[in-house]
Amino acid sequence: MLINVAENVVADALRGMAAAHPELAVDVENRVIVRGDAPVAGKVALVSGGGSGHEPLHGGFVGPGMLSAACPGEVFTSPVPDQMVRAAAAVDSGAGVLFVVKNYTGDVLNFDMAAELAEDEGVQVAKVLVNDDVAVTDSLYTAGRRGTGATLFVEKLAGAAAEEGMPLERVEAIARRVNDHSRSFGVALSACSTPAKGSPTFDLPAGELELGIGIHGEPGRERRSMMTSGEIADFAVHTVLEDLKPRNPVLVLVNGMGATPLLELYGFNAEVQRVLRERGVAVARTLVGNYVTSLDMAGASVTLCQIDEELLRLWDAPVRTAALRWGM
Amino acid sequence: MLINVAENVVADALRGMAAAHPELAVDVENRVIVRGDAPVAGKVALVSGGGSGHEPLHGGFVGPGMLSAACPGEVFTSPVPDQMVRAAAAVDSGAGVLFVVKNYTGDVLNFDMAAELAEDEGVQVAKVLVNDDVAVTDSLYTAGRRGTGATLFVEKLAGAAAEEGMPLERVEAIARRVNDHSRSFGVALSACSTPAKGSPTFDLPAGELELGIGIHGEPGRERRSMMTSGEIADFAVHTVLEDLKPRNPVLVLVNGMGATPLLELYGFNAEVQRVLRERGVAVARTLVGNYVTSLDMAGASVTLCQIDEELLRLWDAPVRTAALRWGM
Amino acid sequence: MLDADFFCRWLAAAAAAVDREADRLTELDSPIGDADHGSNLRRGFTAVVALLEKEAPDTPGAVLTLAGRQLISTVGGASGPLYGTLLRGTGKALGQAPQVSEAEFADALRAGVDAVAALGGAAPGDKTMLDALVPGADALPTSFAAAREAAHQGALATVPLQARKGRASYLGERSIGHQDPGATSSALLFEALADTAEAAGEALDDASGEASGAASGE
Amino acid sequence: MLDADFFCRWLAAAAAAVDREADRLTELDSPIGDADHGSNLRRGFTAVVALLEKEAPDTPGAVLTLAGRQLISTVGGASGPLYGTLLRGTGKALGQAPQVSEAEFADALRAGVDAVAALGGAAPGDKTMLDALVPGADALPTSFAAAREAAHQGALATVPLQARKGRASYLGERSIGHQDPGATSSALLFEALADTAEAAGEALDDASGEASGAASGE
Ligand SMILES: Nc1ncnc2c1ncn2[C@@H]1O[C@H](COP(=O)(O)OP(=O)(O)O)[C@@H](O)[C@H]1O
Ligand SMILES: Nc1ncnc2c1ncn2[C@@H]1O[C@H](COP(=O)(O)OP(=O)(O)O)[C@@H](O)[C@H]1O
Ligand SMILES: [Mg+2]
Ligand SMILES: [Mg+2]
Ligand SMILES: [Mg+2]
Ligand SMILES: [Mg+2]
Repeated sequence: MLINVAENVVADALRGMAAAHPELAVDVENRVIVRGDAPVAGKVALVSGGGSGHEPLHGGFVGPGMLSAACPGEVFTSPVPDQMVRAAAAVDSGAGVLFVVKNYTGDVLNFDMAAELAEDEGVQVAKVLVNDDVAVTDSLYTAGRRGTGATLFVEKLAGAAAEEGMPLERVEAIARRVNDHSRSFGVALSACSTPAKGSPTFDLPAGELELGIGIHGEPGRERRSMMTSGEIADFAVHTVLEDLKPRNPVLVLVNGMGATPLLELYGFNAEVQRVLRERGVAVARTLVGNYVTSLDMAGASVTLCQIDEELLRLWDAPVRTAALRWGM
Repeated sequence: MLINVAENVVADALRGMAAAHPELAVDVENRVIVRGDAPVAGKVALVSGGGSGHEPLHGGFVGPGMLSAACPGEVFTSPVPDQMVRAAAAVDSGAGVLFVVKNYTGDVLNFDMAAELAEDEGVQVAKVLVNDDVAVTDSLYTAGRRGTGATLFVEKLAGAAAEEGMPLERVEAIARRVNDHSRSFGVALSACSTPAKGSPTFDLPAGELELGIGIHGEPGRERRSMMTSGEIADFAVHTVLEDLKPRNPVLVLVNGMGATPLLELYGFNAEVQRVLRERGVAVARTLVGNYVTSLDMAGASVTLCQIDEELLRLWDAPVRTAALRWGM
Repeated sequence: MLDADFFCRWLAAAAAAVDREADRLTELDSPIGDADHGSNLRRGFTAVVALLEKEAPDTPGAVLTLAGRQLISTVGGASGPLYGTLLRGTGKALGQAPQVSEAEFADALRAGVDAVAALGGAAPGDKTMLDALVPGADALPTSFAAAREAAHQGALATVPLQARKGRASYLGERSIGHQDPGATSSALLFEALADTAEAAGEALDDASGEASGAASGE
Repeated sequence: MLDADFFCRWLAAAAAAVDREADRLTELDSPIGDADHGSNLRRGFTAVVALLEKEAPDTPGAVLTLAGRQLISTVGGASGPLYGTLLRGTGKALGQAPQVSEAEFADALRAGVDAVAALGGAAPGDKTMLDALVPGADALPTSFAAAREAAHQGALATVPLQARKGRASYLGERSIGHQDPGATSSALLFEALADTAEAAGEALDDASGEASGAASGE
């Protein structure tokens, strides 16, 4: 691993991010990444965060048109409430703060505590839970669906809504609508290695793959022998479409888990588009890349988000972050 | 690997790229990626290309402010002259075409043949060779320094010059100046697997690394036992600075080889910046990411480019491509 | 009676145990989790000990409340708020008494465990830390040693369970056959507690009845 | 005398050999290259055979020139232009004669090999395809079998060499101890040539002196 010591990977990364992005205000000690011009007067602020190891999520999405601040926890460990409280204080202009929380026990508990504390300090806080992962089928007997690829959609679209000047309730409603209309499914072709463990988190022989993985290097629901890119696309898209029955066009995110070469990811996208065509689903926009990752895991996920005119406008709206950038 | 069959990976990727990027004209059959509005009247065109497996290089750099067209070869195999000839014909507005060629025997031979053929068809062609890799020390008894990370700088800066309307000689001179003032050094923490071979191209046990690698999954000049991110930064930056003695500020590219998590890459950047500070080298701009890759290889390279006022202006100039985008 | 110092020594012992077992906890968190439980708790308990060395409150309740707040501020993940709530809930229940009896402590710990269940929404049998915390707390009125043993057995008993809370639940039936890392670390806390009490008891015996920090045999 | 059909059969035999040995060629290209030589040549020679089946030119020169152009258009990498130049150079030197003698072919092949050396700037001893091409071409005036053997020995002799051209040169001394993939494929071409000639000779013997496509013993 390209690291110094496992204990310092997050701090080291934040120092490197600060050096590469003078437009961001990076508080290395307190682990908060804030857009440089925050607070923006009158604008609702978006704060997200979660364990590190999913980069560019969330820090790479801080900037005009997307997040106001991000709170990186230790690798695969949700941040502590102090970080979110500090971030909220730094970005709140008085218009309120939306916490974008991926649905993991740790994230939920820590953001909940942070929301209470921030409200004690007079910040108006709303929360939206992202839980798009259809691989978690039985939400009664589990911690519920995980937040994965849809997080990018929620952060982009709600971020654009906030940038347009919408009030907190509307930004929150848009975030919720995006989440409600988004579903994901992921596969792993290899496990990943956390700095703390130093070796793969589980054993996945070449020639086998895990279906229905999350983004924390955990095994999926099921192991199979290797499938082609086309077969994986069939499986993933069908599984998503069993749950999401889009009547409108969709946004497509073909996301790499970190170590999937773009060459393969684009090839996989060709298959995903084929399946969508076969199923009669119209595609409005497609984004391909390693955006919501699991360290050096090989694999991919597909996220579909059924959109409407407003959401399409918000998607096309300008965004200027380290990892997602267009229109300005 | 997330593929269908090894023979089709390039065609599959091009289909996927076409689907994700309607602003590009992707000729899947003839393997040429052209910016959608080409030819641009009066503008010098830039054409590059090389083996696939280095994505986003070069296809991800096609668009306003950078390349006019890219020609992807098979994985790690330079494209054939027919592709470059076709690309040149598609993008030439009469102002001439600059071929950006990485210094590998295959690329040089194929682009040379293409230049002859294109000139036969009445296109004015200039060529610039990128050879920035200081790991190749003995250019008398080798094929000469390889073209690696500096390719991104050459394509961005010469692309911006062409976009500004400079004539072919000046665009060519800028490309040459960028290359002359750029040096790179890379390390591998793992080998990569080509689709054709299906397994790692060489054996690199965990706990060892290769110093002085190129971008084709080849071993480096030397194997060592694992070093920390800080030690690697020391080694890489010192080696580059032995060769490049910048008096002006530099552009820094901290580049991942494909499977290096952004978390690690940003941490590595912190160390690179430390070494530059210790050596008194001023940094004008820093770019961190997986840009000039070697499939799923883990590792990183450092490229420095000594700039001047004109080059800094060209770096900051707007660019709109799949992988590099700012100012528009 | 148990005084503030006893609880500081317990937390120091817990930190040492977590430090010693961190790799095993992370290892247990690999097949059914995300391979961070050991480093999470090590970070948190190290910070707790550092804080208590700097400012040791003088009541048992304040020691546990401060330690819980520190866990919340330094651990993150699921276990940070949960263990933080365990200590805070216990500490709050102890109130401001300068010394507490073992029975008072057992009642308070029960309140802390209830707070964990309320926060995380889990029940015994869900393959979580509660599978060690609840039997441990149940046995504490008997003796520290009985609590240690009960928590230990509770942790072992998570192996055949299918997880219904936390990350392991995503695995469905594949979570069966692995010991829950959180239940394992909870058992470590009870072990550290019993060890601390026994050491205090021995110190007491050695000193033939000196008064300070006594803990055992009441 | 060798006619167009003989050269088509040679190229078909070469394509079959390359196909058979593709994995080995790629394997040789792994430690000192980029693991593509076998698939490169397979792609190229498959395309050559397909083209020749569609439009078989009727002179030896035209067959080789067309095949060389097809290699250039389909292989890429270093070996595409180099092998393309080998065949084109040889084909051009053969001119437009409908049949050529073995001696004429040997001279033409020498011209093709020279063109490869001129294009790539390599010399024998640099650990490239020239290390098999040059001895093979040198021995061709003796016999097809001698050329096969010389090229084969030339390829084997690349093992102890340090590469000075192509990708392997980047490795410096670490290139020593590996057989050059390009020299190995060049030896395959000579092997296919000798096999084709021998098969033609046998066909000749079997048919006791029929005229068409004869190749051996002149
Ligand atoms: N809802 C819950 N209630 C009680 N304990 C839980 C709950 N969710 C998770 N846990 C415990 O937390 C442990 C995992 O802690 P840790 O690995 O530090 O956090 P994370 O799962 O966020 O990585 C699990 O082994 C389990 O015992
Ligand atoms: N300059 C050169 N002259 C002659 N042969 C060369 C030269 N450079 C490379 N070669 C040959 O090409 C072979 C590699 O071919 P191939 O793997 O298809 O291309 P690439 O190196 O572009 O991947 C080498 O083994 C060597 O024999
Ligand atoms: Mg965790
Ligand atoms: Mg090659
Ligand atoms: Mg965990
Ligand atoms: Mg090769």
